[in-house]
Amino acid sequence: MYDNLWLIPLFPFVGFLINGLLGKKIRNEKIIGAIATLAIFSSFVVSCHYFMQLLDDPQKIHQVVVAKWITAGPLHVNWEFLLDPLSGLMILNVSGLATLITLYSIGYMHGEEGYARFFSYMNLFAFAMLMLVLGGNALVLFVGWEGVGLCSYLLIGYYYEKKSASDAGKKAFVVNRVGDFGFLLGLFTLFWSLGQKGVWTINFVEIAENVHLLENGGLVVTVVTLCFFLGATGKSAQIPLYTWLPDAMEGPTPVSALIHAATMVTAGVYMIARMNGLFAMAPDTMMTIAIVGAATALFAATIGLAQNDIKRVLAYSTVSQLGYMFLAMGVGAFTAGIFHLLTHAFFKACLFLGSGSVIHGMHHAFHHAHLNDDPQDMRNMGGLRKKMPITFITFLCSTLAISGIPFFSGFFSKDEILWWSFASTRGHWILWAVGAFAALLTAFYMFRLVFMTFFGEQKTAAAAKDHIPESPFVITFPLMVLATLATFGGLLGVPHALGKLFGHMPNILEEFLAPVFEHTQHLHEIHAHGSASTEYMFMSISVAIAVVGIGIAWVMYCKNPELPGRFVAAFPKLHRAVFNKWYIDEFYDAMVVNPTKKLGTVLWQIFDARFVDGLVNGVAKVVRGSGRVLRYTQTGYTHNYALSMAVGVVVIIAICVIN
Amino acid sequence: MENLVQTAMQNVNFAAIMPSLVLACFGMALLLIVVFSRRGATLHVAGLSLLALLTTAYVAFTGWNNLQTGFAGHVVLDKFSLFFTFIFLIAAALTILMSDSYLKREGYPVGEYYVLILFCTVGAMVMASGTDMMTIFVGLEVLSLSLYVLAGFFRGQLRSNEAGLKYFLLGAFSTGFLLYGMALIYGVTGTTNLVEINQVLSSGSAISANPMALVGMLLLATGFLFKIAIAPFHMWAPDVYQGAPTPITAFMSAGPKAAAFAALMRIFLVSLGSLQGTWEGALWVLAVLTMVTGNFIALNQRDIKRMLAYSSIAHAGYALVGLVAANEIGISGVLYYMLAYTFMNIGAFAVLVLAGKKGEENLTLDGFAGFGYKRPLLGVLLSICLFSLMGVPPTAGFTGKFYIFAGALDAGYVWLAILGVLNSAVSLYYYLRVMVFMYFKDPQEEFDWIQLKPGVTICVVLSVIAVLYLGILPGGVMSLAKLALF
Amino acid sequence: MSEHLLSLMTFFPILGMFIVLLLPRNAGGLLKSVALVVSLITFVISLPLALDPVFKTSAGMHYTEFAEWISVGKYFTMNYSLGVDGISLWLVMLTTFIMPIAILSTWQAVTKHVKAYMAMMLLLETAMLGAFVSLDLFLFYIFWELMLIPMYFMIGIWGGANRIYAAVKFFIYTAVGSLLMLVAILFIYYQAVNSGMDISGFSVTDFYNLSLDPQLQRWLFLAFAFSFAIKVPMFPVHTWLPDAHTEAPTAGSVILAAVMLKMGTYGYLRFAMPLFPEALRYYLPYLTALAVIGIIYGALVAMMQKDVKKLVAYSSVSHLGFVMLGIFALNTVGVSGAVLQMINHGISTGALFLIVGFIYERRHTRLISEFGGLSTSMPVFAVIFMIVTLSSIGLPGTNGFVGEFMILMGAFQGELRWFAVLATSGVILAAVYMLWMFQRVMFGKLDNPKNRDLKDLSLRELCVMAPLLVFIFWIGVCPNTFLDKMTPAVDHMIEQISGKKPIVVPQVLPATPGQGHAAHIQAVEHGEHHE
Amino acid sequence: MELLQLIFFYVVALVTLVAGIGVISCRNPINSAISLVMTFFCLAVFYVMLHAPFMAAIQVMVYAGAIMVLIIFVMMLLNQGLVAIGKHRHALVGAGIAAALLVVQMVITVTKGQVSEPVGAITAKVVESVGHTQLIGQAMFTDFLLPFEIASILLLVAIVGAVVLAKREV
Amino acid sequence: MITLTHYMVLSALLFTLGTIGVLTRKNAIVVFMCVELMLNAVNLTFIALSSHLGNMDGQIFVFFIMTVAAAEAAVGLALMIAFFRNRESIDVEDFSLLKW
Repeated sequence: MYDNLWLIPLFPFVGFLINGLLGKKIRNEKIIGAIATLAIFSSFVVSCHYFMQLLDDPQKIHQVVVAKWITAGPLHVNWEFLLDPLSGLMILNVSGLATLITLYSIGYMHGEEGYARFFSYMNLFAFAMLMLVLGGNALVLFVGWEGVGLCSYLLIGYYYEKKSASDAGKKAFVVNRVGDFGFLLGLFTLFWSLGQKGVWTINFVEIAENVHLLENGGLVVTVVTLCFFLGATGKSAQIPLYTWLPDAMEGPTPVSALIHAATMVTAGVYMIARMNGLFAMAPDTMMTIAIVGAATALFAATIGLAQNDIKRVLAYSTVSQLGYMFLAMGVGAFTAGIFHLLTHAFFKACLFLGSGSVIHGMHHAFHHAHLNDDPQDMRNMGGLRKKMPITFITFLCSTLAISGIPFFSGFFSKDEILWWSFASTRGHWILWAVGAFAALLTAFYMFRLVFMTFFGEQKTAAAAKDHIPESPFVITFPLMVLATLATFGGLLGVPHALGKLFGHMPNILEEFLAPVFEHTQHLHEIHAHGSASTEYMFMSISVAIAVVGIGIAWVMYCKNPELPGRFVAAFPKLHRAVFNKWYIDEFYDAMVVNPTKKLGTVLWQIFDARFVDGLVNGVAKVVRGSGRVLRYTQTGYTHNYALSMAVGVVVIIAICVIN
Repeated sequence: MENLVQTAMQNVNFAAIMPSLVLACFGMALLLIVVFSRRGATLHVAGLSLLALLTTAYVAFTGWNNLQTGFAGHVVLDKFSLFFTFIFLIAAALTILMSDSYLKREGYPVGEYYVLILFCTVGAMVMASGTDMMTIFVGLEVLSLSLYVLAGFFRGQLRSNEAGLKYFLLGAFSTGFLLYGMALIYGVTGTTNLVEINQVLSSGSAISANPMALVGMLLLATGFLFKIAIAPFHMWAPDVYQGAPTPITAFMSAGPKAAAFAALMRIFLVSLGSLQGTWEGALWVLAVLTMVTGNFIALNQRDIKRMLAYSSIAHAGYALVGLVAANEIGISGVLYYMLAYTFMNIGAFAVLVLAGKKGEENLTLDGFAGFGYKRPLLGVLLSICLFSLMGVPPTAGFTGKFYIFAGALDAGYVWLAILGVLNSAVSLYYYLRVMVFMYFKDPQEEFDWIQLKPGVTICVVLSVIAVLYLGILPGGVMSLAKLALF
Repeated sequence: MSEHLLSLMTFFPILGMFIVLLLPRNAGGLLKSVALVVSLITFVISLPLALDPVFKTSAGMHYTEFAEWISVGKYFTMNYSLGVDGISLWLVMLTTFIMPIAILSTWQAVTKHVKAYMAMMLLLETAMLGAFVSLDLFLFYIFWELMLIPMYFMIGIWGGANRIYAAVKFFIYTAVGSLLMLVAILFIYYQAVNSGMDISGFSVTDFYNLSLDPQLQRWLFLAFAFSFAIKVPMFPVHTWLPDAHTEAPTAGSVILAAVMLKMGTYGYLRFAMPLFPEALRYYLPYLTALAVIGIIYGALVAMMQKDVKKLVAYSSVSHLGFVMLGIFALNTVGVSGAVLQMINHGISTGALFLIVGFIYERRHTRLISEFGGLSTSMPVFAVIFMIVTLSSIGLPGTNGFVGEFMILMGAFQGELRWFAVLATSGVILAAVYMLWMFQRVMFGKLDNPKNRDLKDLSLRELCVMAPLLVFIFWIGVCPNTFLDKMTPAVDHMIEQISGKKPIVVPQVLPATPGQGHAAHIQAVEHGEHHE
Repeated sequence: MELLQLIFFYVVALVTLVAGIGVISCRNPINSAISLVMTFFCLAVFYVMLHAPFMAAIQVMVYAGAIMVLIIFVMMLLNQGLVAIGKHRHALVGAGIAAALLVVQMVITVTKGQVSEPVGAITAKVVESVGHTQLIGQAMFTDFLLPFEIASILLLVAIVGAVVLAKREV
Repeated sequence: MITLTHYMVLSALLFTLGTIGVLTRKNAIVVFMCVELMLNAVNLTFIALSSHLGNMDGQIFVFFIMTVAAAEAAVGLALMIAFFRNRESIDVEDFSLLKW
C-alpha cells in the first residue's frame, strides 16, 4: 500500500540531478525553474496521496524497507521509511512549502549567476529533508540530517565569491557538526544500551517498543537524550549552538525561508518528537530542554530588538520561535510543539518571502539608481505599504500570526505552548513567565519591523525612491498562499478550551498525532491547578501581552520615531551589547575557535616539527655526529692504529680474565 | 733412514691438498710464462689464471663428497673448507675479471699481479683447510704477504705505497700477537694440532680457568680478527682499502676476510669449543662494536671506496654475529653470508672500477651525481649491489642477514640481533646516499670515459645475477652451507 | 587458471615491467600505454576475486597456492604460500583498482624518465599485491620491504623540492620498524620450532596456534606493532608521512595513501593482533589512546597547514587513526568498519591527492594562499572536489560516512567507550579543516590573475576521477556489497584475536523491498481524548 | 752448578733486556739495529741452554746474518738520519700505559698459567744422544711436511713481491 | 735452577718491549725491527716450551717463524723502498695521506 513511499524523496533528487548535471546546458531559466518546481511538486502530490491514504487507514504506523544498507554483526541498517501521522504531516509541510518557495525563487533568482545551481541545490535540499522526515531509523534520518546541513552549507555559500557568505556556510556546517557529534554519541549510547538488553536496533519503531527496557529516568537514558538534544540544538539553532543561524542570512532569501525558517531548523524538534518515548523517560533532559528552549526564546528575542537588517530580525525571531517549540517539547507538549512547528513554518516562510519581496524591490530600485545602499537595511525603507500592497498585506497577516493575535495561527499554537508550560506536570510558572515575556518582545520587534518597513516616511535614497515595484506574480502568489495558511492554519489545533466555545470544534491535530505520542500521553496530564478557567485567563494574558507589545512598537516607531534614539542614548552599553548579539560570537571565537587554531599551530610547529621530528632527526643527528667523532679516531697514523690494537688486546684480556 | 721416508710418505695424501696444489702449480707455471712474456701483455695471463681457477674449482668440486685428511693431521679437505675454497675461487676469479682493463688504465700491466692473486688464494685455501696451527699460520702468511704486495702494487702511487706499508706494519704487529697466542696455547696443551688441542682442553675442567689458555686464545683471536677487520683491530682497513688498487680492495674484503673467518671458526669451534663461555661474550661485544664503528663512520664518508671500506667493517660485524651464535644455523649462516657478501661487494667495486678515471679521483659521492641517468645499466647494477649490501629483499644481502640473525635468535641472542638490525638501519643512510647522488642529482659529467670492457662487465653482471639468485632462490646454496659444517 | 590466479595477478605487473624496460627510452606515450594496459589487465585478472561469492559464506583462505620455496632442513623453511580471505580481498581489489588510475594520472605530470617511472609503478604493484596475499611471514616480509624501493625512487626522482630528505626519511623510518619486525618474525619461528610444533615454514596460520608466554608476547607484539604503526602511521611515528606525501609525485602520493598505508593496518589485523592476543589485551588501552590522539592530533595539525598536500597528508593521519580505532574495537562492526574505511580512505584520499595534483599541474604551487575562487574558473573541478571533500568529511551517502560510523559505533560497543567519545569529536574537526581548505581554495574572489585562465578538467582527468566518484557513492549507499564478503573473515579474525565469538544478530523481519511492512505496534485506537 | 747457571741466565737476560731497550730507545736506527743483533745473539745463547743448538745456529745465521744484514743494508740505502722517538706526547703516554698493562698481564699469565706436563719423549738426553738437527729434520719431514712445503710458496711470494715492488720499471 | 717460568717471563718482557717499540717509534724500519723483537720473544717462548714439553713442535714452529720473518723482511723492505722513492721518507707519521 505504501510501497512507493520512496517516490517522495526520489522526485526532487531527480530534479537535482537534471539541474545539477545539465543545468549549464539548459541555460533557459524558465525551464530550469519549471523542472525544479515540478520535481518538488510531484513529490507534494505523492505526499498528499499517501497522506490521504493514511488518514483513512486505521493503522497509522507503516514501515517500508527499500533495501539493506549496512549489515555487520548486530548492526542492521536498512534504507527504510516510516510513515506515521508525524512524518505524514512533515512531508506535506516540507514538500508543500518547498514547492511554493521554489516557485517563488523562479522570480526572485531571476538573472542570478548559477541559476541552475541554485535550483539543483533547492531540490537536493528537499530530497534530504524528505529523507529526514521519512527516515525509518536513526541512520536514514541522519542521512537527511546531514544532507540538509550540506545543502544549507551550499546555499548559504551560494554567493561563494563573497567571503562572508562562504564563511557563514562553513560556520553553519561546522556548528551543525558539533550537534551531529552529539547525535552520533546519543545514537551509539542508545544502540549499546539497548544492545545490553538484547535488542540491537536503531529503528524508531523498535526503539519505541523497547525503550521500556531502559531504566526510567536513569543515567543512560538521560545521557542518550542529552546527546540527542545536543544534536537538536545544533540543527535547530538553540543555545548554545544558535550562532550560525543569523549568519546564515547570507544566503538568498528563499533559502532563508525554506531552510532557515520553515523546514531544516525544525528538524531538531521533529527528531525529539520522533523519539518522544525515549525523551519522556528522562525528566532531567526534559527539564533541560524546556529551560534551554525558554532561554533561547527570550535571549534571541532580546537580540532581535536591536537589529536593523530585515532578515536578521527574522532570523533571531526564528531562533526565538524555535525556542518555543523546544519549550513545548521540554514540558511534554509534543503536539503543541509540532503544531507550532507547522504554524511557524507558514508564517515565518511568509515573512521571509515577504522580506525577500521587499529586498527584491529595494534591490531593483538601488540597482536602477546605481546606488550601493544595503537593500536589506530597514533604515533605508519605510512607507512601502503603498508601493507593495500585496507584500504588505501578506506580511502583516503573518506578523499578526507570530505576535499571537487571536485567531491567527500563531495565537493558537503559541498559546498552547505557553499554557502547557504552565499547566503540564513538567511545567512551571517561571517557564511560562519567560515565554510570555518573550512573546511581548516578539510582538514588539515584529511590529517594529513592520512599522519601519511599511509605515512612516520613505527613507529610501531619493534616486531610488520611485523605482520600487511590486513583485511579479510568481513571487506574490506564494506569499498569498502562505499568508492564507498563516492566518487560518491555527484551526488545525484549536485548544479544547476554545474548541468547546465554538461548539465542540475538535483539536484535529492532537487526535491525528495521538498514535505517535501514545506512549507519552501521560505527560499531558494537567497538574492540580490547571483548569479551563485558568486556561482562559492565561489566554487573555497572552492577548494582552501581544497588544501591549504592538502598542509599544507603534509608540516608538510610528508615533514618536525619535524615541528609539533617546533610548539608545540612555542605555548605550545595553544597546551596544544587544546590537552586537551579546558578544556571543566574539566569546566563542575567544574561547573555542582561536584556542583551537592556536593549538593546531602549536602542535604542528612545535610538537610535530620540533619535538617528534626533532626527536627523529635528533637521533639521526646523534648517530651521524657520533660517526663524525668516531671518524677522527682514524687518524691515519700507523702507531695510533697499533695503539688501538694493543689497547684492544689489553682491555679484552682484562675483561675476560677478570670474569 | 728408510723407515723415515716411509713414515713421511705415509703421511702424504695429495688428495687432501689437491685444489691448492693444482692452483699453486698453475701459479708457478704462470710465473714462468710471465717471465717470458712481452712486457705489458697481461691478457693471456689473466685468461690463464681464470683457467687455473676453473680447473681448481673443478678439482675442488670432485672432492665435495670425499672427505680427505692427510699430512699427519695438518690438513683436511672437508665440505667446510671446500665451501670456503669456492668463495676464494669466486672472489679471485671476479677480481681477475675486473683487473685487466684496470691495470692497463692505471699503467701497471704486470703479470705477477695475477700470480700473486693465485698464491694469495692458495694461502686462503690452506688456511681454510688447515687443521694445525702451524699450517694455518703459514697459510695466513702466504695470504698476507701476497696482499701486502698487492696492496702496495702501484708502486709509483703514494696512496698505494702507503696502503701497502701500513698494512704490512700492522699486519706484522698482529702476527706477533697471533704467534704469542699460539705459543701460549701450545704451552697449555702441548700440541699445535687443532683436534688434539680440543682433546686436551675439554678433558680437564681446570683448564678453562687457566689464564694462559684464555690469554692465548684471545691473542690468537686478535690475529684473525685483525684480518677480518673487527674493531678495535679494524683501523688499518679503511686506509688500506682506500689506497689499494680497487680490484684488490674488492678481493681483500671478500676472499682473505672469508679465509680468516674460516680459520677463526675452525680454531674456535674445533679447538676452543670448551672455552665458548669466554669467547662468546668477548665476541658479542666486539661484534656490536664493529657494526657500530663501521656503520657510524661510514655515514660521513664522501669517498665511495672508503665508504665501502667502512661498510665492509660493518659487514664483518654482522658475520661475527653468526659466529657468536655458534650454533649450526649461525655457522652455516656465516658461510652463506661470506659468499653473498663476496658477490655483492665485488659487484659494487667492479662498478667503481668501471666508473673511475685514471687515478680514481672521481670516485666520490659528488663524482657520481647523475650517474644513473648517464649510465642507466651500470646505475641499476650498482643499485642492486647496494640494496643487497643494505639487506633489502630480494637480494643476497637480505637472505644472508636473515640467515645470520636467525642463528643469533635461535641461540637466544635477541639483543645482538636487535642491535644488528638497528645497525643495518643506520647503514641504509649511507648506501642510500650513493643512490641519492646517482639518481636524485643532476649529472655534472657525461661519464663518457667509461668503456664497458668485457672482463669487468662480465664481472658485474655475474655478481648481480648471483646476488639476485641468492636473494630469490637461496635454498640450494643455503643447504650447501648447511652441509658444509664440519 | 584459477588455482594460479593470485600468482598471475601478483606477478603480471612484473612482466609488464620487463616489457616496459625493453621499450625504447623515448617512447613516452607507448610506455605509458603499456603500463596502463598492464595495470588494467591486472585489474581484470583480479576481478574474479571480487565476484566470487565464496567469501560471503566462508572465512577461510581461498585461491590458496602453496609451493616449497626455501627449505634448509629444520633451520628454516619458507614456502611460497598465497591466499586471500574476505579482508585481504578488498585490499587486493583496491590495489589493482587504484593502480590504473594512478598511472593514468601521471600522463602529463611525468615528463622525465618516463620509462623508469612506469617500471617503478609496476614493480610497486607487484610488491603491494604480494604483501596482501602472502600467507608466509617470510614471503610477506620480502614483499613488504620490496615496496620501499620503488617508492623511494619515486619520491626521490620525481618528487618536489625537498625530495631527497623526504625519500631518505621515508626509507629509513619504515625500514627501522620492519627490521625489528624481522627479528620478531624469526624469534617466533624458533619459538615454534623449539616448542616442537609442526609448522610448515613461516606460515602465519600455523603461528596463530602458537601459544607464547605472555611476557614474551608483549615484546614480540611491540616489534610488530611498532613496525606497522610506522607504516600506518600512528601518532607519534607519523612524521615521515607529511614529508613523503608532500614531496612525492601525484601518483606516488596516491599509491602511498591509498594502498601503502593500508599495509600497516592490514598488518595489525592479519599479523600483530591474532599472533599475540594476550599482548594485545595488555596494550589495547595504550594503542587505542594513540589512535584517538592520532585522530585529533592529525586533524588539528591539518587545520593549520598552508600547503594543500600537507593538509591532506595530515588528514590521513587522522583518518588512519579512525581505522586503527575500529580495529581495536574488536567487534564485527568496528573491524569491518575499519576494513571498509581502509578502502574508503584509499578512494577518498587517493582522489584528494589526484585533485591536488591537478591544481599543482596547472599552477605549480600547492600553497593554499595562492588559490581562491577556483570555482569560477573550474566549475566541474569544483563539483568533483566538493564531492571528494564531503566523502573525506564523512557525509552520509558517501563512503566515508559508512566507514566512520561503523568504526565509531564499533568502538563504542567495545570496552574503551570513552575513547570513542573523544574520537567522535574528530568528526567535527574533519569538517573544520577540510571545509576551510575548500573554502580558501575554491571560494572567494578570483583575485589572483594567475588563476584566471585555469583550464577545467580534461577528459583524461575526468576519466581518472570518475571511477573513484562511482565508488564514493557505491560504498556510501550500498556498502553491503563489500561488507557481505568481509564479514565472515572479520568474525573469524575477531574470534581468533579475542577468543570470543563476536555477537551476530540475525536480522528480524527484513521485509522484502517494496512490501509495506507493518510494524509490530498495533495501530492505536482513537479513543476519546481526555480533557 | 745450578746457581752458576742461574747467575748466567740472569746476566744474559739482563743483557737481552738492555739490548731490547736499546732497540726501542736508540735515536739512531743503526744503533737500534746493532742492539737488535745483540738481542738475537743472547737469544741464541738461551736456545743452547734449552738444548736446541740447531735453533741457536739458525737464529744467528738467519736473523743476525740474513735479516739484519738486509735491514741494515736498506737502512744505508735509504740513508736515514736521526729520528726522534715520537712527537706526540699523548701517544707516548698511551703507549706507555698500554705496554705497562700488557706486561703485567703477560707476566701474570705466564706465572699463574698452568703449562701442560711434558707430553713428548724428547728430553735433553734424547737430544744429546740423537742429535738436535736430526730430530728437527725428522719432525720437519714427517709430521710437518705440509707447512714446510707451503713455506716454499711463501718464500716464492716474498721474492716475487720484492721484485715487483722494488724494481724501478715495469 | 732455571725454570720454564724464567724464560716465559723474560720472553713476556721482550714481547712487551717490542710492542712499546712498535707503538712509539716513527721510523718504519725501526718499527719493523721491533716487530722482529716481538717475534723473537715468541720464539723464545716456543723453544722454552718445546724443551719443557719434550716435543719438537715448538721448535719447528720457530723454524717457520724465522722463515716468515725473513720473507716479511724482504717484502716489507721492498715496500719501504717503494714508499721512500715517492715520499723521500719512511717516517710512519708521513703515512698520512689516507685517513678519516
